[in-house]
Amino acid sequence: AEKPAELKIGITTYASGPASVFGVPARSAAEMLAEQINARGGIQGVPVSLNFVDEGAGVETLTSEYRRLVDQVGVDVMFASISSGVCNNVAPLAEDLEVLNFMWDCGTQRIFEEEDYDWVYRTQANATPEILAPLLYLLETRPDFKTVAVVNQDYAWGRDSWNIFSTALKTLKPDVEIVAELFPAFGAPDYSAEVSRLQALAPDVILSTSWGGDLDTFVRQANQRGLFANSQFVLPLAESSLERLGADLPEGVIVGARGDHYFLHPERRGDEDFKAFTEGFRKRTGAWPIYSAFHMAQAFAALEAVYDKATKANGGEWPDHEQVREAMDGLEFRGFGRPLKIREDNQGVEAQLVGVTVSDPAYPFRVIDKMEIYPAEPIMAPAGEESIEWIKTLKPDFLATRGDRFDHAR
Amino acid sequence: MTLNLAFIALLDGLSYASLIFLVAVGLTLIFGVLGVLNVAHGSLYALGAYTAATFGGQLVAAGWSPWLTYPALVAAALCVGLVVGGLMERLLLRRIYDKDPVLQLLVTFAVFMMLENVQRMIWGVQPYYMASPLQLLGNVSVFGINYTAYQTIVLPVLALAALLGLRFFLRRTDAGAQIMAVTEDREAATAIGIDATRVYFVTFVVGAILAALGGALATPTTSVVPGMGANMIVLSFAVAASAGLGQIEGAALSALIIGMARSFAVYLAPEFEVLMPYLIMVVILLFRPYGLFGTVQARKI
Amino acid sequence: MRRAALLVVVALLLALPFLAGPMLTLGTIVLAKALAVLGVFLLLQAGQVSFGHGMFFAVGAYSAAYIGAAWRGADLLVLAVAAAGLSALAGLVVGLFVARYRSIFFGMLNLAFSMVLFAVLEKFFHLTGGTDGMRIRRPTLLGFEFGRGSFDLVLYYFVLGLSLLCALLVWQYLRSPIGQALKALKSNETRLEYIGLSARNTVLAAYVLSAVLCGLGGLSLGIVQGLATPDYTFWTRSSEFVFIAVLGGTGHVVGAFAGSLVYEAVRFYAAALLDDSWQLILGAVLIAIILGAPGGIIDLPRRFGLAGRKRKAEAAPTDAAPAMRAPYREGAAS
Amino acid sequence: MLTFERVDVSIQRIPILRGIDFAVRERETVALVGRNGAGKTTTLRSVMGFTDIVGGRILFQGEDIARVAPHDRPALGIGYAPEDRRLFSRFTVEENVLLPARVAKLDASETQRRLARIYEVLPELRDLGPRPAGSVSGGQGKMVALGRALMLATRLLLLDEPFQGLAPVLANRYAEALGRLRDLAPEIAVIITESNPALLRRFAERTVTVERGAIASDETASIAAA
Amino acid sequence: MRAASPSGSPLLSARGLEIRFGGVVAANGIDLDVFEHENLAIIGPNGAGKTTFLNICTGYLTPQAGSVRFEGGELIGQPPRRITRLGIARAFQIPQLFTEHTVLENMLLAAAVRERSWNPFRSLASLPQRGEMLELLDLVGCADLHDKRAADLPEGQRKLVDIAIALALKPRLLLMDEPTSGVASADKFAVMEILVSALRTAKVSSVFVEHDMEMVTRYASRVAVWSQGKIQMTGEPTRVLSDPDVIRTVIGG
Ligand SMILES: Nc1ncnc2c1ncn2[C@@H]1O[C@H](COP(=O)(O)OP(=O)(O)OP(=O)(O)O)[C@@H](O)[C@H]1O
Ligand SMILES: Nc1ncnc2c1ncn2[C@@H]1O[C@H](COP(=O)(O)OP(=O)(O)OP(=O)(O)O)[C@@H](O)[C@H]1O
Ligand SMILES: [Mg+2]
Ligand SMILES: [Mg+2]
Repeated sequence: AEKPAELKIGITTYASGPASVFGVPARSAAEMLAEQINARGGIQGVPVSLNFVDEGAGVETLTSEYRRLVDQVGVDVMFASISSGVCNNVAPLAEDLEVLNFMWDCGTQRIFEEEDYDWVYRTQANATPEILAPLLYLLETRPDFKTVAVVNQDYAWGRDSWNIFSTALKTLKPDVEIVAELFPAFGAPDYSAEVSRLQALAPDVILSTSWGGDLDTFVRQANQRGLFANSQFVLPLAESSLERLGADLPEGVIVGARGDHYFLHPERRGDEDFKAFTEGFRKRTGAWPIYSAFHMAQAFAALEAVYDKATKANGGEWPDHEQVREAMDGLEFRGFGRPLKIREDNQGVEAQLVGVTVSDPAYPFRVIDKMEIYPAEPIMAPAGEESIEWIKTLKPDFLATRGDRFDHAR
Repeated sequence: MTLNLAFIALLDGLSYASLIFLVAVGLTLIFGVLGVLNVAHGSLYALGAYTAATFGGQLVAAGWSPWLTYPALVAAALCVGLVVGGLMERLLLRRIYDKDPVLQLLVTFAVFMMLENVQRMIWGVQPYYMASPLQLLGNVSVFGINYTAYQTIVLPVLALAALLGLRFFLRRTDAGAQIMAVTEDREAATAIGIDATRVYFVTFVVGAILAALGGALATPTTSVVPGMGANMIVLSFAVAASAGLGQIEGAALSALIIGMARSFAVYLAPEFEVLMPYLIMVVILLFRPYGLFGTVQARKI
Repeated sequence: MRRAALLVVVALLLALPFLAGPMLTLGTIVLAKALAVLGVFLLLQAGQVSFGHGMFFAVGAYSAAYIGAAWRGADLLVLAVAAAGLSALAGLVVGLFVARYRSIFFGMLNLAFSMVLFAVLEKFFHLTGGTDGMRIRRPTLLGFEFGRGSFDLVLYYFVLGLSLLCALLVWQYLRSPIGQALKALKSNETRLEYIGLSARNTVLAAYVLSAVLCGLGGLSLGIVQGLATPDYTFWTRSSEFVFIAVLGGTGHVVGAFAGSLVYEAVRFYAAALLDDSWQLILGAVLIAIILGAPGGIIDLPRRFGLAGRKRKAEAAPTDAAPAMRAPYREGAAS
Repeated sequence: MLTFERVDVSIQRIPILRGIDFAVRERETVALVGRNGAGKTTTLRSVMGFTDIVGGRILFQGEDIARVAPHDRPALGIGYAPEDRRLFSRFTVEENVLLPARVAKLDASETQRRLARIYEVLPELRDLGPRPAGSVSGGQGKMVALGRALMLATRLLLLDEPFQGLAPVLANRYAEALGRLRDLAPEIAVIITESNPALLRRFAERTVTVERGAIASDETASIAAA
Repeated sequence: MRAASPSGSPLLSARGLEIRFGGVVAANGIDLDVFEHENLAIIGPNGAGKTTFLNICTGYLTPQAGSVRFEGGELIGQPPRRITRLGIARAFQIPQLFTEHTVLENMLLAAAVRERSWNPFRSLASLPQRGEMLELLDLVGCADLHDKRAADLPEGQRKLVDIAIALALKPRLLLMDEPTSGVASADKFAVMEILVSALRTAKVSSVFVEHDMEMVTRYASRVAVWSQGKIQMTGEPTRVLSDPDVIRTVIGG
């Protein structure tokens, strides 16, 4: 096909509402990456252009906007979205409109387990490995715990992630007692009651998959009242809160990053492109990149990779949309972590990085140490299987799953 | 649940109730006097929080004594209440007092949306936080459970002070009597020399200051984030409606009930925690259709 | 003159698919919401503001989801009838509780009920799909299956027909004695009782009707989106309906459509233009309309002297409405 | 002291008063009579600033009253007892009577002096004092409204249909009260609207008749003759 | 209309009504019968409990003791709408109108409820009772106001429209609370004249609270005198109005 004047990308992200703590950094990352790509001459010589949609504007506006971008602006690819709810909405829409859609950040594992899609791909992992990795890490570092409590936000992610975690725990370590399942309201300003109850119970482990302001509030209130002293905290999404929490997050907390990314990634931190990204980002926004920014980078990496591959397959000619879609099968690409692969169910296969917090004089906030990067395949449900059912079939030898250990090199 | 735990739950409920009371009482006041259900009340809460975090943060960063963050909280609330509340009343609400109340609701909703946006333009999307007031006072220990003195002592005391202050103001002072008169009949009040326009202004600003103060007082314990106003406003609605309209004491009682219900739910039925305000509202209204303290003012026939 | 204007509008609506092309779905969304707004509009006639009608919206959408899941390829007509029936039932059950409440208590009790439903939909995620909601598969119409392009068109006309029909019904209802009694309730409930009519039943009848309208709106939007989510019962959605109704104007059924169109269009174009400042634009536009035309958008032509005939006083809401006021103010009203 | 100069008033763009033109002198009691809807109430409300005056002006002691904000007019010494009483039902009867003094920040002795005069004019208010104003009957409410107006009226008293709904005993007493007022405070000018002129016989020396928003006649002592 | 002493069975009979609000006793053992074809006037000083009596009879207030029977059926405990449907209509001391509707629409609504015209496909304006309602408005002298919004009426005319609404219900018993107070004296006798003769033709009994003794002498067939929640005396107007006690407490010397 003819090379177009530009490669148009539509991106849905949160510009308003609580989830904008992810949305806005991701947006900055996208703008930065687009500039860099265009500075390099574009993708296969075609510059990219971005069109953003605010997921916070409501799902009707979003679908209308989505349609407009595809039908009228004629975008070549959509990156949608952060919210799992929105992913559920746009996945069938993308299929209808026959537009390539990268689910660039949403985590729900169910989407590909319940439905087959031709045009929808996920350029990162899903909730299953993102929760199992911190659990493995916990079982490896604190194998002797007896009691667990959970404090999650009362919405889909909070419930689903607890479902994965607790199912795995019951399968792998049935003697553990779940002493409290607390689901405070999304955006709750106060966790006094939860903290008191947890102090009274003093569970060995406290899990929270909360994020954003909710996680910050919970951590601060818990820390102020000394809850960290007696319980091991597991916070699978805390990588995105580290810089904000500063010294309010104690040492020794297990944190995850929803994938294999971190601004001090042990395998990548020395690389030029990595440094260009993290430091460029910091210059641009004043903060280190968090996982949503890395997820955005992965979507861009996948886009570049798939156009390279499709162009090659097309004998050096610019591919049409159908050819690009075909090239997605088994696509391999690399963001700012380990290489990724698209599986036959369109799910991305991504390693997972977990570690514990330590202080580091070089940074005014906690950094992750004793990192372990888990390979993806062993900790995610195979294509075509339902995660929860698959977790129930796990055998104790699963506990032996190990990744590569890295200690923070000072 | 043992007695100890019940006591602990009581303490937790108290601090939470104090916070929502401070916000909801402003809403109730404005509603009672102006008849406007101010959706933007949530934004004033959020703006109070952001401003307090900024003021406090600057103070601490500039190396001033962290004790000064307390006056900074109050200063922030006053600023927001006077400036934003004042402008809102002067520029918008004043034009529509004689219009259908639903229209007033709509205007405040529009203001809410705009302020959410403005807030994001000024402060961005990253959560803010200002812990100095909390850390200064440290913890107290009750039955082996650590409590922050700020939440268990400062907040309830301030809420109580607000309650008593408002009661005194409305019942005992001339200004309070004027407010009550305007509340009932604006024209008749004007006919005896009351400047109803000013009363509306003052009431709105006081209500706005209370909302902002609620937000400012929340900053030491909670993250200031986009969308925090939207969450608070429904809760305030629930408190105001279960209290009975314009009922200051009612607002205190229903805030307390909702706060307690929430903290007891955390112990007894965590599943219901989120639902508690609504369940309580349903139950209260089913048994007392005009709210806890509300009375039917029978129409004269 | 007004009739002519109305005919032009209907003709435009019928021709929209040929004019707007890819924007057709926005049109369908506008109409679907207008249906729900019509329900809220109906209650506004009695001065009652519900902050919980999203619950019937959800009933409509979820009934489509459940029936679609149980019976693949269920027909759109069947879904519509089922959604109407189920939301009527839900409206009756909830209405029995809320119909005797007024002003803010009516609004808040509705809000509470819808939030309870919201929580139930999220909690029993094994049955309801939780926050993710449930898929609604593309239904057939009169036994015919449609592909995407043609289904968009079919759905548009279906929702257009449905909403025009409902608008006509509501319009007639409000002219009839029972509809007028509903309006009368706004100004003097005491007198209503003293002419021998139960204020509660008057509200209840309108409540059930409004639940059906919201149910049909929810069904329509659910099918457009292919999804029913608990989001539909969240209080923000319910208040959105109220705002659209007031924005459009409570003086005439056309207001529901005008409001819905303007609201969605402004939000859509504001979001397209400035994805991170749409709230500012939408808020400013809302305020401009309210201050410029307190009777709502349908009042605008009159404001600018465009309407030929002077409309009756009913067009403009007047100060006599104690809808959301404290009850003690009513004493002063008479 | 109060002069209407060709006053036009419209409500929602409908002309209600057309060219009202008359003057009330000091110490004078004027009856404003006319059929229902003639515009009596509207005339009084215009003095208080509750209507939009679209033409002409109202002078109070030679000054255009439009320059004084409605809420400042009572301070000029104008008391107004509206047709429909408009008591503050959440206050007691006594508080209703005292409220204007509190608003005007009268000192205690002045307040007591005026209160004493009010009780002298309206002895039955004493007993009603502690009752909530919302609970008094229709006629009792009229008395309270008069008492409240008297608290401020040092120059001009506007009474809108004060006898409506009063039992004859009370109406008589009310009329007596007005008579007493004229003796005690002759400096106060009074305008009374009334659709039943017979009751005014005893004290109104002048009758202004309003018809469909305009002055139809202005006669001195015509009622006494009738 | 000088029917002598009441005869036949009572239409409405109240026994032992008691109600107090805080310290105020507004009904203190009220016993009263209202007979067919009579015009009963209730007089009494302000605050005596006259309106309260009407409120009890129409279900607006529930007394602490006592009973009210209408054609044999108990009214206490029934809501106003039921009592209205039994045939008791009421006009109010403070007029109760649908202020956002026109005068005629106010009337038509009453007629529609009376006739149970609930067909949603028939508009209110086209009800067949339109002519009848205009006639009723004419009766109270408000025919030319029929398309005015009730909110825009002056007080006096509101009262008349309020009465017309009650008449539109075709009641068996009409209760009126100070029907012509606020109506200009030039008009009120004319209105009352027509009203009373209309009631007579339609065989409607009426009870009206009144402060104007001239109205009472002219139009009442019987008078009941209220005083501090009690009935001080009842009887034929001229006799009652010349009673020294009544003169002292109600009429004034
Ligand atoms: N809010 C309003 N909107 C429209 N017209 C009004 C309004 N208020 C009063 N009017 C009209 O103004 C005219 C004068 O009313 P006003 O109340 O002054 O009469 P009035 O002489 O006091 O009558 P009454 O003796 O019945 O009290 C009436 O024709 C009335 O219909
Ligand atoms: N709802 C109520 N709450 C408290 N007190 C009341 C209530 N209704 C009436 N009252 C009191 O009961 C007494 C009787 O009132 P009611 O209105 O029946 O008097 P009335 O005879 O109709 O007087 P009027 O001729 O002035 O209308 C009054 O003292 C009044 O204050
Ligand atoms: Mg008048
Ligand atoms: Mg009475």
